[in-house]
Amino acid sequence: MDTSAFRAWVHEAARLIADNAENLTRLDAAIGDGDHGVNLRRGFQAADEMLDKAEAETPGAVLQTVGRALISKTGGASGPLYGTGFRQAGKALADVTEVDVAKLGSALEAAFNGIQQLGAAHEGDKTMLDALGPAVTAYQVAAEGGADIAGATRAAAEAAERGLAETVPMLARKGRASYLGERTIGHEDPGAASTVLLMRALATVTAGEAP
Amino acid sequence: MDTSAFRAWVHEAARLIADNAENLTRLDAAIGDGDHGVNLRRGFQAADEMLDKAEAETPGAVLQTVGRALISKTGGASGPLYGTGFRQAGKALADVTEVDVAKLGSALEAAFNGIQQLGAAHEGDKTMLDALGPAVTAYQVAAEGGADIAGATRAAAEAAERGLAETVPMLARKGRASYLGERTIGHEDPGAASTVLLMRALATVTAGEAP
Amino acid sequence: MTEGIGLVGIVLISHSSALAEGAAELVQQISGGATVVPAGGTEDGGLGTSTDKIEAAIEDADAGSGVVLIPDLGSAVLSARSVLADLAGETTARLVDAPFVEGAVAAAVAAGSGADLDAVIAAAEEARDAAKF
Amino acid sequence: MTEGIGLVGIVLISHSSALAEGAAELVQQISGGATVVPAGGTEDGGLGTSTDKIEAAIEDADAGSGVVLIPDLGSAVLSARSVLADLAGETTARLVDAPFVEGAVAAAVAAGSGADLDAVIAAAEEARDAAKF
Ligand SMILES: Nc1ncnc2c1ncn2[C@@H]1O[C@H](COP(=O)(O)OP(=O)(O)O)[C@@H](O)[C@H]1O
Ligand SMILES: Nc1ncnc2c1ncn2[C@@H]1O[C@H](COP(=O)(O)OP(=O)(O)O)[C@@H](O)[C@H]1O
Ligand SMILES: [Mg+2]
Ligand SMILES: [Mg+2]
Ligand SMILES: [Mg+2]
Ligand SMILES: [Mg+2]
Repeated sequence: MDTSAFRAWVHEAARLIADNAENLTRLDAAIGDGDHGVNLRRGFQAADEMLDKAEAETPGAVLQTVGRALISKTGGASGPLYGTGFRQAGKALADVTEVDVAKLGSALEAAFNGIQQLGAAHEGDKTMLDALGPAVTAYQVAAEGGADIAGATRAAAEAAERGLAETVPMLARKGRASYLGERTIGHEDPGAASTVLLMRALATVTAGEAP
Repeated sequence: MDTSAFRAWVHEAARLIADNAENLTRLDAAIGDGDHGVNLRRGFQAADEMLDKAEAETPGAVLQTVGRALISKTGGASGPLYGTGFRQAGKALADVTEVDVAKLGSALEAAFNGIQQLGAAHEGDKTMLDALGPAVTAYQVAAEGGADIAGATRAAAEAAERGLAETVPMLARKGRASYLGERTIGHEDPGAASTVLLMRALATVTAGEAP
Repeated sequence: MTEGIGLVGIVLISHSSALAEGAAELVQQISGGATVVPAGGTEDGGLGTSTDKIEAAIEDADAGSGVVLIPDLGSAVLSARSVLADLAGETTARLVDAPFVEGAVAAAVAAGSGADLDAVIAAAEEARDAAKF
Repeated sequence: MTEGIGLVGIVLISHSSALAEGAAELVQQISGGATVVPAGGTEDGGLGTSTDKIEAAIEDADAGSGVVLIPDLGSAVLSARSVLADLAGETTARLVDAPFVEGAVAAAVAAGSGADLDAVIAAAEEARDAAKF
């Protein structure tokens, strides 16, 4: 994946999130404060616009720019969380100009660790980590099994989707949803749902299917 | 003291407080939030105006009207406190139309108890009670010694003044001043200063000196 | 009042109208339909409390299942108590010793889930001990 | 900044601009000259937090003796941490786990009396345990 592929990922992610913003907001209305779609649409739109203007000549620089935009423009907890994820992923890529399957795996892992550290959530707490964790694992299993980037990201997207489904019976222990306690059981976590979109955008782009 | 004498007391108190509002505010700026003069001027002006319009045909009704006005219009802690004091004093007077020296003493005592109960302060906590407590005691000592209302209220006003002076070395333990802890030492308590004005107004009116 | 029927209502008593209104706005987002009413500032909009505003807010917040009053500073407690003394017997409103914003959030969530007055009060009081991080 | 020189500054981070501004207004009354800066709402004035506002507020509140940040809800903590991570080393700002309004009052009083950063933080934290009545 080169710099323009990463730009394409962000663009596709922004498009998917805008298209699904209503659903994300609906999920957040059930167990949070009903703004996740609005927040992320604003954040990714800002990221996409900032990228249009920014130099960002390496994959790492692209991800760091996106991270900064998400942190400063999103407005909800998901902003600093995803923003930190993108920044840590960007850092992990350093100055590499062509990202291979192993390098992308280490970037995804850095994103997971960054989010985990900032938010202090654990898998099972009904957060975005419950989609991202399985996605990173599936990516690595696929990569170790010899998959190319397209195959590994497809595996990641599918695992994120399964992870999202597994958030339904969970009780939220982090973020605003945790205030609602038992009332969060029976609903998908909005952040896990948006993680699915990000992983799906990545798989689409690496499969060469982005519009 | 008849109904019109009580009306005259309130009027004189409103005048004295308006004249001294700046000083009360200055005292409150040193150890509180700098609004005691503004608060009480607003409260007593409202009380005075409400009395002009109200029936209030007994001394007790006058004091209850004043209490309601102070509670609803003052805006600071002193409003509910003085307001409760006036209301309890009014209740103590029941339907009496001519208040004698003993009855006025029981009304002052009821005011003290009402304020004490609402605010849960004790003498020595650097509040209005440190002026009102000595005033009530001095009034009763004078009354038991045979003083008339004029004499007993003069004694009360003088004792309030001494009580005010004694608040200077005290450390505030109630109200907003208590946030400042040690920094309140060395200043007069604003509420004790306004209690002096109320007692002085009472003494002026009972001496037949009100303008 | 069609919303909040059967739910405990919440009144936020502050010395600042902006503070009360901002807190109510924030809390309403997660109150699941429970009514949250701000009672902030003096009648002329200055810093202080107004017993008339508090009384009106209690009426607005009352949906038949009781009302909790959360005061910001100590002197709001005195104003609230004066109001309660006046309403004695005619109200189910109860004053709670809880952190203003955090207590309001916890009370609103509890009220929104249909908790009764005692449970809402307990939720507000427990907010004192909840860590933010 | 002529006021507040040598005093610890205070930043109030809220999801609502009205809440942050109302709290700052209230607290400024008793802050004895210490600077209290609100950082509330998103950039377009909605409910949420803005790291740009937080960063600007830290700068405004910094009078050379450190800054305490008081967040309203958990997600304000995440925004604040992101800002601090960015400023790493270049700031003396510290995030405090304290009740929003009560912690701000206690911190402001301590800051106004010339207390140092650690003492202001301790004052804010202790506000959690103070009874209102
Ligand atoms: N501490 C945390 N760690 C990981 N993810 C979190 C944490 N707190 C919240 N989230 C995620 O953020 C999502 C909510 O994001 P959003 O609605 O944009 O923010 P807010 O809760 O501030 O309104 C949740 O669904 C959850 O997945
Ligand atoms: N709990 C209390 N009991 C008795 N008097 C009190 C109490 N709290 C405050 N006061 C009195 O009220 C005065 C301050 O009144 P004011 O400035 O009008 O109210 P606020 O403190 O709300 O601004 C203090 O000087 C003190 O005498
Ligand atoms: Mg949300
Ligand atoms: Mg939100
Ligand atoms: Mg005052
Ligand atoms: Mg005041």
